[in-house]
Amino acid sequence: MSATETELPQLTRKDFASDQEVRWCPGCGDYAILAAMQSFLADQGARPESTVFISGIGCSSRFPYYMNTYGMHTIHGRAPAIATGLAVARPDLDIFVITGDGDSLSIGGNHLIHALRRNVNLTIILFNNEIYGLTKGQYSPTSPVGTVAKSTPYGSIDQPLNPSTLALGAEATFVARTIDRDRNHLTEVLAAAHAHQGAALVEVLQNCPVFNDGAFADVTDRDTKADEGLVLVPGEPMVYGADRDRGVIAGPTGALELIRGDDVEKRSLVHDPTLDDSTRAFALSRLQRSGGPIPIGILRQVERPVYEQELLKQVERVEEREGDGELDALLTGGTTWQVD
Amino acid sequence: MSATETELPQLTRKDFASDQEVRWCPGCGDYAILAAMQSFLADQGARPESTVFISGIGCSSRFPYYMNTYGMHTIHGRAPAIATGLAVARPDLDIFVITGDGDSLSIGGNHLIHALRRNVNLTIILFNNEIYGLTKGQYSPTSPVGTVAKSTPYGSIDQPLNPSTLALGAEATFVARTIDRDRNHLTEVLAAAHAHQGAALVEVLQNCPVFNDGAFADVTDRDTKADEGLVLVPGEPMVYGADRDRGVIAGPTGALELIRGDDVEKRSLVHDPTLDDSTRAFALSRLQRSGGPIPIGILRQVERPVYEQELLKQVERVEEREGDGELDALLTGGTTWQVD
Amino acid sequence: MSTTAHPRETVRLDAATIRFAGDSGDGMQLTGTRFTNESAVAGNDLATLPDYPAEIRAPAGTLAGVSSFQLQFAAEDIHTPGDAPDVLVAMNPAALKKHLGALKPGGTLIVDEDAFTSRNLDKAGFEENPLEDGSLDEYDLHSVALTSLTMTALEEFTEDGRLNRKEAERAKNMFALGLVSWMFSRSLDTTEAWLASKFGKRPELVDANVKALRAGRNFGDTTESFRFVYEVPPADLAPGTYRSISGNQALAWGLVAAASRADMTLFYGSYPITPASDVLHELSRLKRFGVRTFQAEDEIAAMGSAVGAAFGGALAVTASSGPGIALKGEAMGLALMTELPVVIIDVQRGGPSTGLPTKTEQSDLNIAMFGRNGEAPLPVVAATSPSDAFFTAYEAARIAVENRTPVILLLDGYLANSSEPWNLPDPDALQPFDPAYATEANTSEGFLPYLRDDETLARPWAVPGTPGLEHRLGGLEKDGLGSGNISYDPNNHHEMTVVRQQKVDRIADRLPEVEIDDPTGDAELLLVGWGSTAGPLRAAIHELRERGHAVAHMQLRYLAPLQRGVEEAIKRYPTVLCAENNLGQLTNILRARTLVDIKGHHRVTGLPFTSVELVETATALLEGEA
Amino acid sequence: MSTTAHPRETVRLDAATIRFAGDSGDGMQLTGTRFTNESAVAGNDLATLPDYPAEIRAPAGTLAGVSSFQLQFAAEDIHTPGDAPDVLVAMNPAALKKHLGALKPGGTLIVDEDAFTSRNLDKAGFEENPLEDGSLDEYDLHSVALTSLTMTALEEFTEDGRLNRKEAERAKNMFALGLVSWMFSRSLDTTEAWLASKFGKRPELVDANVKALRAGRNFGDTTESFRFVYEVPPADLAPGTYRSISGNQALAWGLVAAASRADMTLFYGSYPITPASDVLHELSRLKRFGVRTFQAEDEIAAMGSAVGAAFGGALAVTASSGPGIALKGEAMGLALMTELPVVIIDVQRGGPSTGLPTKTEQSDLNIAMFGRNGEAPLPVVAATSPSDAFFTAYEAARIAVENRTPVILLLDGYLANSSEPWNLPDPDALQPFDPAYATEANTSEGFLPYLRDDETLARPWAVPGTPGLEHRLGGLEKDGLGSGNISYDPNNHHEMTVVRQQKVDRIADRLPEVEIDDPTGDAELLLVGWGSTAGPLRAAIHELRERGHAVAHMQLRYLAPLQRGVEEAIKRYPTVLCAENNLGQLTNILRARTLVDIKGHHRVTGLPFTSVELVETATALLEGEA
Ligand SMILES: Cc1ncc(C[n+]2csc(CCOP(=O)(O)OP(=O)(O)O)c2C)c(N)n1
Ligand SMILES: Cc1ncc(C[n+]2csc(CCOP(=O)(O)OP(=O)(O)O)c2C)c(N)n1
Ligand code: SF4
Ligand code: SF4
Ligand SMILES: [Mg+2]
Ligand SMILES: [Mg+2]
Repeated sequence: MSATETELPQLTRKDFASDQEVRWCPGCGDYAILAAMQSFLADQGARPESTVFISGIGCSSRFPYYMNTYGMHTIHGRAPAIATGLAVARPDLDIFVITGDGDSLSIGGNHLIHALRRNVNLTIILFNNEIYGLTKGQYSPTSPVGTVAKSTPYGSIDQPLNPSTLALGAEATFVARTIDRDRNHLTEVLAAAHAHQGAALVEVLQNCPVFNDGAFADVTDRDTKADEGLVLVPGEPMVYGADRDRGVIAGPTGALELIRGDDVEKRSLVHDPTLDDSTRAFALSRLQRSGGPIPIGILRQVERPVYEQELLKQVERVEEREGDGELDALLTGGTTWQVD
Repeated sequence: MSATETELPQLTRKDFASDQEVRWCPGCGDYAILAAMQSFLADQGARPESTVFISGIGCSSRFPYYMNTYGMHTIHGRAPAIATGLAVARPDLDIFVITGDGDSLSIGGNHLIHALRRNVNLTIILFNNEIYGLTKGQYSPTSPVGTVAKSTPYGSIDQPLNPSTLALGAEATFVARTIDRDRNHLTEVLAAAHAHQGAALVEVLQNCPVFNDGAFADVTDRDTKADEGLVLVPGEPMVYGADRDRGVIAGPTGALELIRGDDVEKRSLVHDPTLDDSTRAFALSRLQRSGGPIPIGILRQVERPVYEQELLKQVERVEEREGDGELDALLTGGTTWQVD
Repeated sequence: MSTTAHPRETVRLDAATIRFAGDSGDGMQLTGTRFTNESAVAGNDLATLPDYPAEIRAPAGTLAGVSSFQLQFAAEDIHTPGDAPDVLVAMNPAALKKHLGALKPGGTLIVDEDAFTSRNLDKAGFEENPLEDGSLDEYDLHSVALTSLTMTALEEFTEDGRLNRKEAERAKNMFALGLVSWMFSRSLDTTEAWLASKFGKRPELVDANVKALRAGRNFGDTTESFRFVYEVPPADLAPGTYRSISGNQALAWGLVAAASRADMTLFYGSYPITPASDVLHELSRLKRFGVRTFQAEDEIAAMGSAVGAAFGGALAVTASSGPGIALKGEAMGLALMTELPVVIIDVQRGGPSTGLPTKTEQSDLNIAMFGRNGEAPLPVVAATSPSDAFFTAYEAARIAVENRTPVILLLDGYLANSSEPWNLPDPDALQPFDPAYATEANTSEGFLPYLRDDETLARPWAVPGTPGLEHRLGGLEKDGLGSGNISYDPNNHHEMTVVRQQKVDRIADRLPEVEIDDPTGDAELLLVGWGSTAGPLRAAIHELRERGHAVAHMQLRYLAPLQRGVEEAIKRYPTVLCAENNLGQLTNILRARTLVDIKGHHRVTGLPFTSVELVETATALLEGEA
Repeated sequence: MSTTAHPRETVRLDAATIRFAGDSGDGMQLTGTRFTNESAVAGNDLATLPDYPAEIRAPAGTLAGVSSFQLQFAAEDIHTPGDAPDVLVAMNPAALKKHLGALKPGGTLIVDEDAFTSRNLDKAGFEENPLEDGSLDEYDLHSVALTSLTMTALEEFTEDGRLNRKEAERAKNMFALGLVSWMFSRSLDTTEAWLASKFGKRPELVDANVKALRAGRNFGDTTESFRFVYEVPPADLAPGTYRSISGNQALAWGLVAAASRADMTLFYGSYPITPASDVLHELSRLKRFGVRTFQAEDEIAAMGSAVGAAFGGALAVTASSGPGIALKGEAMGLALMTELPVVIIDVQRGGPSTGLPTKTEQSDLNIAMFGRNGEAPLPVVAATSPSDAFFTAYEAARIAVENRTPVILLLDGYLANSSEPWNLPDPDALQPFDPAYATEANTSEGFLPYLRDDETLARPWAVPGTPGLEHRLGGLEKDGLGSGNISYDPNNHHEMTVVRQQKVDRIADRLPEVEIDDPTGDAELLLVGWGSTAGPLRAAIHELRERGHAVAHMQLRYLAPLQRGVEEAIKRYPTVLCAENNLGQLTNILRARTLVDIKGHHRVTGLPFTSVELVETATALLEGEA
């Protein structure tokens, strides 16, 4: 069964699909993400044996079962920590973290921010359906104020977290948002995230037709998506709208402001996710709050040393300087004495 | 022992000091914060009986024992969650959370960000000494890269979290930084945080002479502090430097830039912590990263509904609409039948 | 239900068990619940067992997607949802495949023949169509075209566009319900009333469902294929007003009742988890009782928030299931050290780890007793039936508040989701209890927050806002003088450790003595159970006694401390058998206590015990085989 | 140490116990450690007991700030740091107040009279100066002006400004060490060498400290006040190369040795906590062995990171103490379900909750055995002495790797911080073990990750990167066919639950039979202990035998599964006494197993047992009083 190293055949999407029946509800956005991932990996020439999917708990976290790679369906919220241990032990692997909005931002918030600040080499895919799917429909940390759900029959009162905003607050080096229904965009963002050295957070707006249908209709429906979504293209002005007559400029207080008119292509800010300072990306992540469109695309993409690589380098430096450890020398180091 | 409600005597600092011997190391910055807090509460006319200090675990978290108020020295990292429960049960109380950099940003990071986004009415004082004091000197999530400490004899490799940046990423409504050694500033910031409706995060740069002496020498030493610290005054231009010839302007990418010259008073941005959009505050929190001064003062101060108040309002609205609950009616609601 | 009667004769039964099984989307839980209500209103005693997949909606037609609901209804006192069903309704091949094994030999089998397409047969793993290959000959098979009959009945709705085909098809569960209701001589009234209120805003749905329901009944009535109709007469239940109640609902209401009778604010901090979430859902609807619910960011925060709320004087409650309970241990220790009343609910499910989230188990007794660092004793109680969850919740709140201690309440997936008729108590008759907040200093020198009551060892509870009683609590060891101040003194620590244990132990002094069901007083075998095994054990004992065995029954609701009389009883009977849905957790505790060689019936299948298996084990013991 | 000799006569002792006590800032831990080393090099057997406050530096002069270090050194085989000290060195009134009670009647008491100022007396709570009020008459009191004598000795340093007064004063511990070394006829050589290497970069500090050390020795030699000097001859230790080692250090080295001998990468993910942090500190210094240490954001992440690293094929280890262990339960369950080898270390401290962070206790046995949701059996082992922590760590790693299971290793604050001479093993003699990673499919149909070894029930361990063995693990129940696929089947769940238990139980088949120390074979009493009580129990047994009692000793290092022979032994002896630093956790487990009425010696004072208390309890039992 083991593949010979010399001839690595081009794999197809099917090679990345496991034999397990996919068990999401009909119409669930998770299907599209799964399909995109399988094709993407095949297209990238990824190897199933060196690809690992680590997930938490939630509908979305069933993902690894459907991938014919190494994988672990772990416990609620802890996937980033588990993946960090794996990355430190095995920096040679290609590690994906699959998580939901509850998994990553409610119970798992702390592990997420620490994986991001450490810049562990993980591709983190956050399936944001703004609801707890698996436990049948409670509101989540991304649900808007006023959400009527199982545990909030009179409407939720908590200010939601914005995954991009939080990630930027946690020193993330790669932050992006994409949509389950836009296969091309999803694939492009996956590719960039995967290529990124360090922790990449990809938020996928994912429809849960059962408990939160249409949460992202604004940015997926034909009629509205051009006006409600701002597709970010590096090097291009931030222009949107069905008539491409809307744009974004920097306001006097640092916040971004919306403009409209014929000349928006010229006046709008040019998108640059590679800025070292994260302020602009942060400003973009706030657009929605002030009634602006939802930015779709890569908000931030910068380089910073990767945690496990630094760790290994340190080990290697020490080994070089001090010589490889010898048990004998360890035991007899320091004061010893002889009894005859 | 119970005070009569009609005559509330003006209390003094001593009235807020408990009978417990203070047990920090000689020279620890915690002493100054304690003294400032006790005086501040007395000056504010606070009542010991309605003031509560909730802390986690750490040197700093011993704080409540020294306050003659209600208090709880809880468990590591969980103080914001415990305080949230108390606030929901008792919105009438005046609740402080005392926490360390390890307590709030390492083990307690998730509870902190959730308390902030919910905007629970808590005054959170984060004693940042960039080290784990109580466990005798391991590096913390705020220790700079390269920190040589007990668990990092060859230097730390993790990118630190910046408390202000993270808080802004978590939708905080009040974010400030002050210094243990500057009693006046500390007191001013305490007053503003305390007056704030909602969650207020106050980071206090606190010296740990035993395990991390001089971590903030730049902003406390006479010679350097004017150049290394940027004292934020609302409504005033952001000017600093021993000769007040340095200032801050907005750069083209949204990041702040440093300027120097005679006219900095005119050219510098005017500080306004009340901006609804948090981008400017975020930009300020990044200043240090690009070699700029450390901003000292209130970065953000805006209003947003307070969690426990909204919760109570909802309860009251329901009680009004549906009438006060009756057990009898509860049990017999829905389908019942009679057996004779 | 083996009978020998003539076609269409009405057969009287003492009890019957039906299982509805179908795809997750087929509405089997609803169908079962409606039939339960019809039976309840008809005066039967009953018990139910819902069983559904861990996936929200596993793919249609697959084994993984099968959802089922079983109920037993009876003219007599019954205790379980029944062992093997008399009637199985299977809405598709997967449901048949999964549940046929349970059906009684010769039992009635109703299937939707429309669903037996080759695709569905394939998905369920049938090589041949069992409706055709004779493999079902031993059953009383009724292959009914449920789907097409429903569609036909609702033609007018699809034709005039009031319903689309999918909506119409979805009513097939009502057709099935109508048919089964007819079989058991049930009135459709309560279901029709329920449909009216449920779909009030869409009258076309009310009409269509009622139409399907009646069509099902009429189908039974007019076709020849059913030889019998059955009647299960009303049970001889105590007089009173009844309702049907599930364990989770009863639990929520018990908490509300406790808060109300103690005049306290109910605070409920929880993080969703199956099968505990419904308590959160229920309480969040009860805001009119002033309930403050808090969906925390995780279980640690939930437990922490409860500690904070308790410090503030609330009746503080948190709930979770296995994995979440494992996370709460550290904060439970804080509640224990600060001696604050908190009710901690564990709705147990299959473990370890994520285990079997939607299945029942009693395997968290160990973690409830021992899952905290250090010597950390807490009272532990367990509800013994769905409606008993009301009283157990009340009791847990009372013990917590009166003794200033966290209390762990164990429920399980079975009790949580199954329901039974409940003879409603008079709320005014619930004995009120008093938080007795401290309002004044308890010594001339000031307030000592740990100055204990001589008898109960409970400490005073002074809540913030009370002038003069300011004090600090914490998780470090305290001196024995009552101040609550930290002490590192060696002997003090030993004494405090012993005091905390005694405080829990002494609660037993104020509990009723344990009750033992042993009518003749000379039983050879004592059956011991705790919590949800009450029903199966009662059913087994009934059966054993019918077979002439003298057996006694002791069902524990208080697990720590044990009630007075428990150890004596165990030592008294020649043989003792402890049955639990785990590998012997209570058994070991009792063995260590009594040094009696208690035998165990220990199985974890994710399902409640059947009385058959219990009878078997007991019989083997009685006959000296085990 | 009671003797009748002439002034300045050299008295030979078999053993002596000294306690150094002073302010946290007085350097008592260092002084004790130095004296320990001198004694070790002199060939004594020895055992130490450091004891320090939970605060980093509680206020100078207060009781809370007292830090102490006790050691016993002997010409014979000893097992404990001694019960009551023969010599107490008290550097200030608070130290005297706190420790005088422990001093042997008539014992030698050395105090720094300069520290007995009215301010310090006040802080310690003395109303009168005990040096003057006659209250110390029953002791052999030596009131020495340690501080001023040190200052005088170092005058040249302060005068020429090489040291400031504070620095000079700080050398008073060296003066005290010099004096005590002289009393016990110790050479100062090792300490002088150590000072030279420690302060190498500040030669003035080397010189000053050496000067103070010698001044102390000379003071003893020249003053009249000391009537005796003592000599404790070398012990008859097995030949070999020795070093002094603490439990935490031994543990760290044992892990390094295991990784090295198994040719695996050692991954250590941990969050700091007293008293476990030193393992992290030690391992982070051992990067030259390729050790990868990860300071996680919390204990859950630490445990999680270990699971991840284990999945990747590393020798994965995590460590914590009580509160942190309570947090790891859920993730331990995942490791258990995924059957990945992880060593989980619990360096126990006083509980519950935050408890007594710097004190020792054995009260986490319950949480180690039962602190996870569901039926969640894990092997549990415990080290029995500081140096044994090396072998126990090695053994835990071996059990984990060979059986594909998390293993819990229990240490405690006492073993972690105390040290003993260690006859160094030959690393090459450590039996290597093999991770035996899967490299090929184990069936013709492909790789089945849960296809178990018939004997051990261990599953194959295929690590990512291995082509063709791709598979998914998880916390849900798995089918019994080896695929690792999810199964909700009722009987399967029961079987899997039983298999997981058997897998742990069967480890006993491959462990050595338990050893029982019963030279005559006819003991009336079996003393049972586990882990760190080995030393005190051995000392007590020695004493009991000296008194003519026939007693046997069984010290458990394997707690789950129990070794073969344990139950039989308990059933064999007429009386069994189990001594543990908790309220009876192992006792209860053994009672449930054996149904023997095992008696308990259960105390939690934050300190290891004294042999005196054990002898007392045992004697009472032997004489039928208990
Ligand atoms: C420790 C723990 N707490 C709670 C749960 C219950 N639980 C499972 S998934 C989930 C949330 C799922 O929401 P999300 O992460 O958004 O994933 P989705 O199902 O929406 O994809 C919860 C609360 C659990 N399994 N474990
Ligand atoms: C659950 C748990 N984990 C770890 C610890 C050990 N611990 C106590 S305080 C602390 C960190 C202290 O650092 P910080 O919060 O910065 O406070 P400081 O002492 O510096 O004021 C740690 C790791 C603990 N008490 N509980
Ligand atoms: S519940 Fe929602 S998120 Fe979960 S599988 Fe169904 S549609 Fe998808
Ligand atoms: S260790 Fe540091 S932070 Fe802690 S009390 Fe001492 S000086 Fe203060
Ligand atoms: Mg979700
Ligand atoms: Mg700190």
